[in-house]
Amino acid sequence: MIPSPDHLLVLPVAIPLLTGALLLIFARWPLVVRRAISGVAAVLLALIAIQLLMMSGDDAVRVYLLGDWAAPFGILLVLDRLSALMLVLTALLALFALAYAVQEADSDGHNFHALFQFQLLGLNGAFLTGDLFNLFVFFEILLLASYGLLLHGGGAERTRAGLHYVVLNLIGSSFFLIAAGLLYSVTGTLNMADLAVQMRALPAEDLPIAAAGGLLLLAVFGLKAALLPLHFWLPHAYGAAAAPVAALFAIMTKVGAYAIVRVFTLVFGVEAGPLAGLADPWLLPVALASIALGTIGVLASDDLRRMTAYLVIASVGTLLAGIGLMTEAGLSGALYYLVHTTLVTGGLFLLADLVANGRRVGARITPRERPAGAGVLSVLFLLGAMAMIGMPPLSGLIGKLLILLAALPEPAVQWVWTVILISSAMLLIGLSRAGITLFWRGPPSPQAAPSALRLLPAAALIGSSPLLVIFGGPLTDLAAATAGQVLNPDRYVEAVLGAATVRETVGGAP
Amino acid sequence: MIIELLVAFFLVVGASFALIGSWGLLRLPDFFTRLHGPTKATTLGIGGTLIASTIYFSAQTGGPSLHELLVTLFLFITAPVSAHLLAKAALHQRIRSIAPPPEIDEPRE
Amino acid sequence: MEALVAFAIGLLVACGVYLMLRARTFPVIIGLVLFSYATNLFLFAAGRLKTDEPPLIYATQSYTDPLPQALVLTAIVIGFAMTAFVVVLALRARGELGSDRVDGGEREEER
Amino acid sequence: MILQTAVYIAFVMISLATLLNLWRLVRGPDQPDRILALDTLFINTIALLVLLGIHFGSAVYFESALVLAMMGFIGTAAFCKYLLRGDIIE
Amino acid sequence: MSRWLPHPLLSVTLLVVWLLLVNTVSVAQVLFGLLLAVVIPRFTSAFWPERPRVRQPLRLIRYLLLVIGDIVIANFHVAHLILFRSHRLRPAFIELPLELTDEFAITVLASTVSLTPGTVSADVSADRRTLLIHCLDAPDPDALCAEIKSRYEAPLKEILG
Amino acid sequence: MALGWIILLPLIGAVVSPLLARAGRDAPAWAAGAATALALLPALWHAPAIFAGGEVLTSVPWIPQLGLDFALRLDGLSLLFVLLILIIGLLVILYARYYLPKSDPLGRFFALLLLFQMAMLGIVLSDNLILLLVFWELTSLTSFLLVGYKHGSPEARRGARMALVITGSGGLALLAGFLLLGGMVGSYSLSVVLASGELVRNHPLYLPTLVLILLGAFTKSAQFPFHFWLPHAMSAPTPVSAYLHSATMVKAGVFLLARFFPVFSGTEVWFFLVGGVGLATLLFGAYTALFKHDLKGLLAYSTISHLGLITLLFGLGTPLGAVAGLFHIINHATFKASLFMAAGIIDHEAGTRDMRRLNGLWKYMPHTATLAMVAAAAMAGVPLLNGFLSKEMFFAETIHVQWLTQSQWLLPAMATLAGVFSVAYSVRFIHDVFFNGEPIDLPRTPHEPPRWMKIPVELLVAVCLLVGILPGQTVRPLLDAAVRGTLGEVPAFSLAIWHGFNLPLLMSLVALSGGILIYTLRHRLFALHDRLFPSVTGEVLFRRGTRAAPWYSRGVMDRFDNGSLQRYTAWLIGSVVVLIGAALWGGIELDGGLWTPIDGVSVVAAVILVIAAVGTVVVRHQRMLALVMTSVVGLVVTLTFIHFSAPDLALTQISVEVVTTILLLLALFFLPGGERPEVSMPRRLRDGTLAGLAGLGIALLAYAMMTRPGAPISDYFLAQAEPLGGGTNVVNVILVDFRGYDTLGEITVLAIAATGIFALLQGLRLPLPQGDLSGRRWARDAHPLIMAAISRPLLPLALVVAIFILMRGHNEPGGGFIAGLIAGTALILQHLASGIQWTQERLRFRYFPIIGLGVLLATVTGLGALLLGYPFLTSAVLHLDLPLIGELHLASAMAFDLGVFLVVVGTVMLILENLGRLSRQPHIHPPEEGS
Ligand code: NA
Ligand code: NA
Repeated sequence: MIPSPDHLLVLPVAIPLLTGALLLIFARWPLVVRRAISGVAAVLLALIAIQLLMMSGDDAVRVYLLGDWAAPFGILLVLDRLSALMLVLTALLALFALAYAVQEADSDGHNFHALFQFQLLGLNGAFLTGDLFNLFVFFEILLLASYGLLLHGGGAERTRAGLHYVVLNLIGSSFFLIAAGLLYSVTGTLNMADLAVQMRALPAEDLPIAAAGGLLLLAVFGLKAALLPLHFWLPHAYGAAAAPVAALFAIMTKVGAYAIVRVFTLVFGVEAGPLAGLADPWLLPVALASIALGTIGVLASDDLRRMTAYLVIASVGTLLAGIGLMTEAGLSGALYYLVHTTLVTGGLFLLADLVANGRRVGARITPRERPAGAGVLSVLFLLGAMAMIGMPPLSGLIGKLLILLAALPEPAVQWVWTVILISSAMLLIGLSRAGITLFWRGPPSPQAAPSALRLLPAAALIGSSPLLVIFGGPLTDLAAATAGQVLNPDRYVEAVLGAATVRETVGGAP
Repeated sequence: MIIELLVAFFLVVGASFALIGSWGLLRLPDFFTRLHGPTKATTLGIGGTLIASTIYFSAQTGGPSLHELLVTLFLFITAPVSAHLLAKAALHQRIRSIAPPPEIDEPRE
Repeated sequence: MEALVAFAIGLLVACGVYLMLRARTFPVIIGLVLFSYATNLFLFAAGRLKTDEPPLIYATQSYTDPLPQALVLTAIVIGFAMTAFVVVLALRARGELGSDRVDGGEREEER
Repeated sequence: MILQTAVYIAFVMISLATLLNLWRLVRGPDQPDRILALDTLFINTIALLVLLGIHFGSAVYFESALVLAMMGFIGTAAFCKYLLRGDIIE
Repeated sequence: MSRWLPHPLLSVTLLVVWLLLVNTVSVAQVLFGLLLAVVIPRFTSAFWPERPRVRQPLRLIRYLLLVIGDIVIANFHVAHLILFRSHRLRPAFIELPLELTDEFAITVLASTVSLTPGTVSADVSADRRTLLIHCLDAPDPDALCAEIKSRYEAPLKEILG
Repeated sequence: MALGWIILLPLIGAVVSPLLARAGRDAPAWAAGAATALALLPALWHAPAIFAGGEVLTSVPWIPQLGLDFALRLDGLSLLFVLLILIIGLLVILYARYYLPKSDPLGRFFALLLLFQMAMLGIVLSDNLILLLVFWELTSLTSFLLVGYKHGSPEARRGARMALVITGSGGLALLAGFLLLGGMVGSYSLSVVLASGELVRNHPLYLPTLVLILLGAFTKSAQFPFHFWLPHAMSAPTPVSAYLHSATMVKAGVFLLARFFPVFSGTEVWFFLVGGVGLATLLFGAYTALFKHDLKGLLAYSTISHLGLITLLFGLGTPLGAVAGLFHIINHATFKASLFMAAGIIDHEAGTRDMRRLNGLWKYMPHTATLAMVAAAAMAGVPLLNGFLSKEMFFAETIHVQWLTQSQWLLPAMATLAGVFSVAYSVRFIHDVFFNGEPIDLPRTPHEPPRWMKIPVELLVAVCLLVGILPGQTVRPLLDAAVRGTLGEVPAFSLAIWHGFNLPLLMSLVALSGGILIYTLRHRLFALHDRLFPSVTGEVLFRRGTRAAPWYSRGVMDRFDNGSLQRYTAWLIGSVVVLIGAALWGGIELDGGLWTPIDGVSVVAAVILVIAAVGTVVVRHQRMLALVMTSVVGLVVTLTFIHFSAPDLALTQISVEVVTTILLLLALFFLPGGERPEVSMPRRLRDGTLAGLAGLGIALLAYAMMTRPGAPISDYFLAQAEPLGGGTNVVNVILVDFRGYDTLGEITVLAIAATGIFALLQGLRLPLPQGDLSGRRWARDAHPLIMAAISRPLLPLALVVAIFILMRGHNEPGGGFIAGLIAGTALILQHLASGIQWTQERLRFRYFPIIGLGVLLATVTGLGALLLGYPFLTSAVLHLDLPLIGELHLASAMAFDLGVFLVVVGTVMLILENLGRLSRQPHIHPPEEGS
């Protein structure tokens, strides 16, 4: 039988790539046309992503051999539960961010839609790839697109933040290359599944080199994930970015988290021999420190955008705390929390923009003016804040509970619990102060209230939180199944290294 | 053998010119005199080595291998322009010159 | 030879890092350029050092590892794109912030 | 044998030449001096490539030499333009 | 003719360059070279609108041979100066009044001057009437001036107008 | 599932009532009332079974991962609370309908009230710890919204936030406690937990679990020292106070004590913690209540005190204590709710709650006064009222319990003391408001409230009386059921007014007479109190805390994140150094055996590299010079690539380097630098150390790496490049075929860079330097003749070279990248030599379409394979045997490479040209140097 490659796997990459290229070629077409093209692509991506997620539900690991080269020689796309989940999350977030952007923000600068598509390309590519160096390439794509998007619209604050963000990430990218070199030099391969296999049989004298490579990767991914002390770029960048961009960026830190999960479960996973658990001593402390710092940042913020940015740091910490446990329960909780925090922080960024547009003092947390449409906005803020704090009955609670529970049998339990719970209490203080100051104090603003159409994306993203709770059963099952699959990399390795090319089967080249 | 000798000859001659040009760059007293060394001596130096290469590869492959001529040609076209631009820049900057520099049509500071 | 190359890479890293830690954009960019030279050499060195064994299938019997070369080529081009971006961004910062400082002092200069 | 010796001698001479260029480049004293030194360094490097080609009996160095010649010129031109006008593309 | 081959000489040069590049002469390469020789000048003709009109190609070749010879001599001369007289040089700037008007011709002259004995062209005056030349060792600037004019400028004027 | 409706109906009501707000003020009230009344039905439906000793359980799985089921449990205890919540809820709804101002459409209010009701019902009905917690925190949240209902007032906001933070944080502690408890027992099912008391009490984690759960209970029930939020919550509308802060929400804490009584009680820790806190709260609340001039403030502290009483009762750990506690829960709910409502009526009608101004209201509202007096008497524990009965039981229990081994009398004495104060403030409530002369300066003349506003109070007072007189006939079955639900069995206890002359009765009498005495001495006590207790309370600490938290946080952030990229970079490099250090910590065998001989040329190159690299650092302030040095480094790197068999890399490196140089020169025009270094020695030392360590680490790794023999996958590429990839330049075949996907990504990077850079340059205005750093003005001649004249013929030559490099890339060093760079630089040379305008006039294409087309071409080439049934980017080779020309290989990879070429040309041109255009923006003249 001829194995027909499932071309659906390549579409999450091909669609934004083609769309981006078209948008460049026709950069002078009317904005409305470009919006339509971008929107159609985003919807298509979402549909495909959902289809892929459903496909991944059979627990199979699907492989797409690009260029029809067998692993480990060519580059391949791998669709497992984790990558499918990330694809769906990205697509959904993008859809709402775009829905918000097309109402105004995309006209503030040049080529917004092309950059947006390229951003999606980078994200999807990073989630799908099974090759370490290719991961680097798609990191660069998503970073460069994010630089462009971050700076979209201009302004001093954005420029300063952008400069810091770009320089730090350039350094990070260089370390990625060094890490790739180190790993390649001892394993002779770049395919992550093959790396996993090679890692198991690595001679003792090569271990320090591989360890250095792995730890460098940890630093690189930690930078993307904004883990302490590599987080500095985030509050400034996210606080300054245009709202839909910041909303889309909610997934960016998760790319770092994703990469940590992927590499440190597959390449340095339980079966990696002496290097198994390479990241373990580092992840948890750093994650907890990030929670603490994010929380302090939330308390210190005097701007709703900045506050949301620090919420991202705190939530990344929580996420990584779950991942850092390196157990199925921890990972499962972290994955659920990942979905929650991505959607909700995305919504909060949009909300912050609605607030800023609704008053003459912007998103500053000052009682000088209540935003127009404070009623709806305050409800959204309340929901978002509750979700981020981890108050019931919203998704943050479920996520944090799963992580706390997962920590219970671990030696570090008191640390995890103390930090997460105290952080929650502090967030409660900070967010209640912000909410009261913004929505309960001060005279109403004369600005126009946001239209329903503008509210919709924010409402949908924040409103996902109760849905995540109502469908918490199936979702946590999905997260658990995903965690289970990720923590048993054998199937991944078999699927990748066993994938047959069309060439072999048909015989001869096309 | 003759070919080998030829190659060796052109190589050594070329390298000598390159070295002399660089020596001039080091030893000559001011910028404008230093400019002469590299633009001429070095181009011929490269010319020599390239001729050596042409001969060598023509002999080795059995057919004419003339593509080194392209490099020579290119250098001969560009080297005078580089020198010209450098001199222009130096005149503009009014850097130290043994020969009395002419009044040039340049804005004063 | 390996020691020499390793030394060169280390030196480039050190010089690059030192420059990246400077207070103004231009030296930082130069630092990034040096650092990326080092990185490219490092990745290249992952294929080991072989003289006169270019991976061109016609002449010699043995070839150096071509894969790191392909990777470095990609890295060089990406590095160029990134450098270009950061250069332009530095200019933009100069225009928007009125200064080329990156040590936090640009805020004071704005005033 | 003669050829090999000649190649070695040439290597030594060209290497020496590059060191002399470097000396000028470091010492200056003026900007044109340094650019001139850089330009010469490029040209000597081309010679080095040709030598390598003969040394290894390999033609793969030719393109490098050609491109080096082109790029060296463009670099020097850009530097000079900078000294003259500051704005190199106007 | 001018539409299809705006620069016949350039086209020939490109064909030769192509064949030099591929370092072989085969039917396929000649055909491809011809294709390039036609296409590239068409594409780039706008960049080189003031097409130099070569009146006497044979004299051009003679001129080139002369210059190559001079270059070799120049190199020996300069090498001598560098090695043995570097401290007793009498450098000078001389201003060469130009009779040539064509930009390309002036350029060729300036290049020739730079490549030949002890001289580097340093500047062309804004009115393009004078070429400033730096001489490495010029005991007699006027004589040098005259030599350049007769040896290089005069034939160039005949060839390129 | 009928149980679910108890919770669901209020939720439905919460959704419906605001929707009805447009239909007038009655509609939402009716909806709320109906929802509450309907919710009573299922409870009453199950009541007989519960009274008969049964319990009703229902469970729907929700999030199994979490052990979270939607599991409900109706037993005696929960039935008691359900009835309290719903019945008092009904009364409050009726009351609120008349209490709230006419301007309030009521929809939002009832929605929040019903949401709260739902949450409260959820707490008492949950049979799952997590579910209980969910509802628990929901009550905190809805109470926050209800307290802050009138958020125009600062007191309301402060009170709301305080309540939220204290009870919400307590909820987090509770969460932790529950998780521990669930972990111990192995299940989050309440039924399982209740059956595992023995296990829990002997578990090593018993103490932390208990403390955490108690933190939740104590914060919610306003126990000392967490009590202070409750008085502040009095800024809520009075119906809210009556409902949340007397009858229901504050009872959630004691509910928890009751619920977990069989699990946790009976240990010394329990006794001391729960009893101690209860006692302290009892005394503190009773004492403080006396000194509150605000009616609701008095009631609030009274509530605190009574909650302390209940806590103490549970803390005693005896079955009879628990019985008394449960009984007092009922009694307190009835009299305190009615007192709040009465206070609300007074406030509503008189316009103030300040007892120093309220006097002699008896004359104006005798009916209300009577009701209030009866309720207050119940609060004071006057016989024939329900408060008396439970207080008697309390006194009796204190006597029977051993408190602090030596002193038998201490606990009864303290209980009596609390009773004294309790009587005193009750007397104050009656005398100071309804008698005590004439009202002072009231905003309006008080009169009786509307009829329907009094009905709830009347009903509640009637209950006080009924229970007080006929306890056995009225409350006994419910209490028995509740006791059974709590303890599992009903201990023998007597519920009668008269137990003969005994110690408890004596204590009651002492309390009554002592209270009256104290009240008469109140003025001297007020003065003493003001002197003795300056307001250093938990409240002040809380306020300082909530104010200090942001302040300290800001301090931390400012110190940690000073906005300096240098610091961020230093942390990044430092982290990497640490991580590399960690990897090498155990030692590394540096020499792996591979060794390549060293040669003179390499040494010379290394010397050049060292001098140039160090030189770059040294001369960094002379930026152009630094750039020259960097070029030298780039040249040596190129040489290294060539030397070690990488001609493609060398070609790329040298081309990229020149383009980069042009780029940096363009930037240098606007960033000429020239400032002096102002860096301190410690900073240089720090940076130098970091740089040195990073360099050392990476050099060690590089050496170790290079000397090891490796077994890379590349043999496959070398073997298959020609047969399968159709090319002999393996690097190029990898780039366009084996790893064409990388290359596709890479040209996309270029396209994005071009896009981003273009956007960045739009509208950018920079000061144009009029001369170089030495102050010399720029040369006049923008386009030197000779340069222009030479660069023009160079263009076609360079293009031929570029095409040559492009065409042969598959087999020889070269390819789309290098070709693109060569063509791009040749075009840029035209810009350099003749200017943008001149070049633009001749280059009649726009760059974005070129870039887009390049990406598109590469992508579409890749997609072509799909048509043949092959995956994306599969290459095809077409072998043609043409006459004259010979064999011709047409690989699809060439089309791919052409796409690469287009992108590179377009990107290089777009970037450099647009950078060049910067100087044509409207001028900004630079400020004078040094300013
Ligand atoms: Na009074
Ligand atoms: Na310009």
